[in-house]
Amino acid sequence: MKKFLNNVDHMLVESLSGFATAHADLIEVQFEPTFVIRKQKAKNKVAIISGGGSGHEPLHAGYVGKGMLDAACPGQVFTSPTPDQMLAAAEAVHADKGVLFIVKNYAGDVMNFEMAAEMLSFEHATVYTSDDCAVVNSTYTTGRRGVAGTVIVEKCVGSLAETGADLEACKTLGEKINLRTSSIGAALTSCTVPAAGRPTFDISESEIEMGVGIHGEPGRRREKMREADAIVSDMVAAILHDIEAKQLPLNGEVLLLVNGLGATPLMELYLIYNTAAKLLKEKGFTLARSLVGNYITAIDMAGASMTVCLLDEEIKQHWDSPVHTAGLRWGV
Amino acid sequence: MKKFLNNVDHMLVESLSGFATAHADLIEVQFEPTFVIRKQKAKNKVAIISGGGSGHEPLHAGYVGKGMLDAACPGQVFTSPTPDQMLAAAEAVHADKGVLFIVKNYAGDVMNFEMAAEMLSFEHATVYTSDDCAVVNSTYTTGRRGVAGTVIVEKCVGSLAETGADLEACKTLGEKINLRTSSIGAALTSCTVPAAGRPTFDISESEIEMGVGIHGEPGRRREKMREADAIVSDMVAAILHDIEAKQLPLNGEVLLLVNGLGATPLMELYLIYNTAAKLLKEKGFTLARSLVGNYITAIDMAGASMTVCLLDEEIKQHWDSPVHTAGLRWGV
Amino acid sequence: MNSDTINHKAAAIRAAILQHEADIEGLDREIGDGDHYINMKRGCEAIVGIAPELEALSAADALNKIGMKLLSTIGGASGPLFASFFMSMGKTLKAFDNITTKEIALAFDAGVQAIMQRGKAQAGEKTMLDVLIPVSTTFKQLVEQDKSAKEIASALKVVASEGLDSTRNMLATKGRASGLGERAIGHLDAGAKSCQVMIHSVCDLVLSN
Amino acid sequence: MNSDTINHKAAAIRAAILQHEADIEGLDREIGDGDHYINMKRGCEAIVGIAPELEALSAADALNKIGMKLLSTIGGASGPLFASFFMSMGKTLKAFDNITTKEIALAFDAGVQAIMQRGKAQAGEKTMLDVLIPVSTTFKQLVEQDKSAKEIASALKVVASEGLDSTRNMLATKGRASGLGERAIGHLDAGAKSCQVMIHSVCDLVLSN
Ligand SMILES: Nc1ncnc2c1ncn2[C@@H]1O[C@H](COP(=O)(O)OP(=O)(O)O)[C@@H](O)[C@H]1O
Ligand SMILES: Nc1ncnc2c1ncn2[C@@H]1O[C@H](COP(=O)(O)OP(=O)(O)O)[C@@H](O)[C@H]1O
Ligand SMILES: [Mg+2]
Ligand SMILES: [Mg+2]
Ligand SMILES: [Mg+2]
Ligand SMILES: [Mg+2]
Repeated sequence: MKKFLNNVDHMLVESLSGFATAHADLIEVQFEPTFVIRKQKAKNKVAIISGGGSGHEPLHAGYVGKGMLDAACPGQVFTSPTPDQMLAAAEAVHADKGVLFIVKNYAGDVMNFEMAAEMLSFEHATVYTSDDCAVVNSTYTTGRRGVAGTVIVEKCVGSLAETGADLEACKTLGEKINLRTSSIGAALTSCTVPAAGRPTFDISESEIEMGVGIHGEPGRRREKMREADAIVSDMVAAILHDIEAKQLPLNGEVLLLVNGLGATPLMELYLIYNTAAKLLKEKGFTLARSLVGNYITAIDMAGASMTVCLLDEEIKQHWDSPVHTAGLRWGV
Repeated sequence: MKKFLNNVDHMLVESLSGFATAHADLIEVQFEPTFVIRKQKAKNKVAIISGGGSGHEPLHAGYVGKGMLDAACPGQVFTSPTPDQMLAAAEAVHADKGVLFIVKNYAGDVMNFEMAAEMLSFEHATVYTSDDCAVVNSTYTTGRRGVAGTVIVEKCVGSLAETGADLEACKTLGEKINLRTSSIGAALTSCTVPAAGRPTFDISESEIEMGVGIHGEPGRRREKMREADAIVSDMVAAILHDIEAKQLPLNGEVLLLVNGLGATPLMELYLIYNTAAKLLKEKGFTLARSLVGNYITAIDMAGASMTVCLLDEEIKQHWDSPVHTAGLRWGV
Repeated sequence: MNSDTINHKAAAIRAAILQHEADIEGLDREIGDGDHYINMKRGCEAIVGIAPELEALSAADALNKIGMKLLSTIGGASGPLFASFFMSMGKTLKAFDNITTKEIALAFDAGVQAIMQRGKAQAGEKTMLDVLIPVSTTFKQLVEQDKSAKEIASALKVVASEGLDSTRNMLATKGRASGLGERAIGHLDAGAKSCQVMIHSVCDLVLSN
Repeated sequence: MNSDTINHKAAAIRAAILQHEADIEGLDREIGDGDHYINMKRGCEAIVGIAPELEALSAADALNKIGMKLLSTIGGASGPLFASFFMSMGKTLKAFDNITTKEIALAFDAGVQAIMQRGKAQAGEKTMLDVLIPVSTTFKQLVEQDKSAKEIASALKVVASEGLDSTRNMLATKGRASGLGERAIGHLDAGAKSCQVMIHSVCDLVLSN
């Protein structure tokens, strides 16, 4: 393992301190417990709080700011944060209209946020994101994982909250977007968790992991490495299949997010985007919005995920509204 | 080599096509010859054109748009573009106030832009960027290389041009910023040029390349891998030494850019930023502006570069002004 | 049981977890996300770190405090689960004046129930519960049968190991590995391994007395 | 010389470059950026691709056309340099009605001068010029001495190889390797290698006639 690193145990604090200094105009970082809040506390709105294991930067701390999150709770690398972080963050940012937690659907995140919610004295609700269609939803599993769709949920729910909408409305929008969003990931290499010091999985030059999550968990299948178009076509097919299974329309305007998992050059992401956009157009979709880059990563994994969100006027409006965070910025 | 790739020969076209689709609201891509221009041609301003080998994305195509470049000419991977590209781009974007080329100081880029300039019928000038202080400037070398400082030059000169300033003024600002900017890079791994199919250099788990450029050229020195603080401290020292050598002030406001070379997680970049910011503050500088992320890459290299630009009111104003490109966006 | 013996056990557990780093870390890498060992280690260090505070407390309060400390230290899936276990154990023991092996068995069972509730999981889902549920069942039975502490410790070690082994051929239907389908088969569960290691270390303490 | 023999030579050069892929590519990886082989290949393919167009032209015009084609095809440092070489050769030959080995030597020399001007470089800077300058000098001398084409070809092959070898112990003061300082010593220059390969392939054509 080769990383810019002093001591694994201090990595998170050092990195968050750098984040705090670099974006001192925008956010504030607190330690013990650890959470990130906007520099300017918002007033009279639902407080939107997310969090999860670190290693997915810019998610979530990079999305704290006007138009998106009020607070983020970063856990240890790939380990969900602890309830005291959520409680302290909620205490710091609640603004008399309740607290909405946005939680990626992983056992750890779910349970820690649940325990925080049970201890919380403010009105609160939770949106669980579960856009990863690599994992089949069934009563026999913990259910689908939350991956890159989370960024879209955070952006749009953050926008709605900014209008003064109530807790129920924010939750409803979050759940609608989650339902209308499907993602799938493919990894060319494993990531290396700093504390572990070596790659989470071994993979040869001629293999890929299809349906991989964002923690270096093995994917659904180990497949033969193929040319990009073949991989992309399988990814698009999985997403279309998911949209169909959810009985949602296979046409209309979509947001296509091609997300890098950490070590994939932008040139490859745009190449993936190119093929995916063509296939979606052929199918009858309109590419109304796009996002290409590293928005939710798996440390240093070479790989990419693809996310399709079926837009409607409400989602589009909240996607387009001004946002000013370290990781997403427009209109300000 | 494992990449999202169909055919090495088509990679650039496929990737640029994806870029064109994803940012159709912002830019237009032309082929044969290849160049990228703004969707809305600017009027009555100096046309700012840059270009260089591909593999550094988002540079340069990612910086085409309002407030920055009028056009970018992407060459093959790590190979400077050819003069016909610059001529066609100039033809497409010139707006009666002349053309300014912003060129990173590499033999290939210099000669190709020079030949284009010789053939150009419009008024023109060229700013060469040479911020890499790893290479000692001497009459016996081609001189310092242009690296991440180029982003700052493109941003600020682009902003000045937007005000209607003339060619001379744009060139003067570009040269001032270049003089006031110092960069240095460190690589943990090599990059892999797709056409070559294997890493440009071999490097062990216990080594780093110090003073590396953005093309996988070997750096100035092969060094022992050390903890991040030791590496960062050497990088800051090299930059301070350069500022001193240029007889510029070792205090005042600076912009600190910590740039990822392609495969380095944001978490590590912020950790580097944290230490660099501390050291610069101790030295007496004020961290007035910051940028942390992948802004000029070396394909899939794990590594980072650090850039310090000594600000003044003019540079600050042009750094802060609105910009709307695929790679940098604020104020719009 | 008092807080002294609790600290003693915590130190033993910590040593045992550190000793099994490779196993525990490796298992979570195979079908999880590779952080379970470091999570366990962080939890153990935190508990050993509050030993002086725990000394001042009753066994019930000490266990509750351990649970709360784990809750704010471990994170991940295992954090709330182990936290729930100890908080529930503490709460159960609080009702008793005199704590004998029988009360401990009852509290252990309450802890396991708390894990099941928090994680909405059963036996057979390839989790720590596949060690904890059979251990708890046997524990209660042997106490009913008035077995000696050493007899119980010996027996529980066997049951814990069997429980761990049983996870090998299970499909995972809870936790991170549940995304893997058939691919999880053939691997032991990391959380089950930690539980087996912890139970063995505590039983070994009893056996060496 | 006519455009037919030019196409013949271009095909031979292309074959020779492809044959030396490993060497050329490896050298630019060692102290450059690894693209020199692919640049050369792209240039060669482009020239072979316009063979039909070249056929219709005089030798002088064909060489000029080759230069222009290379200019818009290769890019990098070598693109404008090889382009300048051929355009300058074409321009020089344009002045002559009858093209013999003597005129070719003159044109070659003009081409080398054009490279020196474009790249602001001299001999001894670890570039392609360390092959081209001595080859040009010897070429002119041997023509003065009225040597036969075969004698000249044999001699130039030797000079080209010596020129290439001479780059090994040079510091690079031009091109990408100039950032490397002492580290460039011990490596041959990639552009010098391409030139040696191209000169050998053309000389071999002459020798096999
Ligand atoms: N719902 C659940 N019920 C019981 N145990 C669970 C549940 N989910 C996960 N586990 C246990 O937690 C272990 C993983 O813990 P850990 O690696 O620390 O957290 P994470 O899975 O969040 O990375 C699994 O090996 C399993 O034994
Ligand atoms: N100024 C120069 N004068 C002569 N030859 C040069 C000069 N700069 C570079 N070269 C030659 O060009 C070669 C590199 O070409 P190439 O790899 O195609 O371009 P780049 O260096 O832009 O990647 C070098 O090996 C050297 O021989
Ligand atoms: Mg985890
Ligand atoms: Mg090059
Ligand atoms: Mg885990
Ligand atoms: Mg090269």
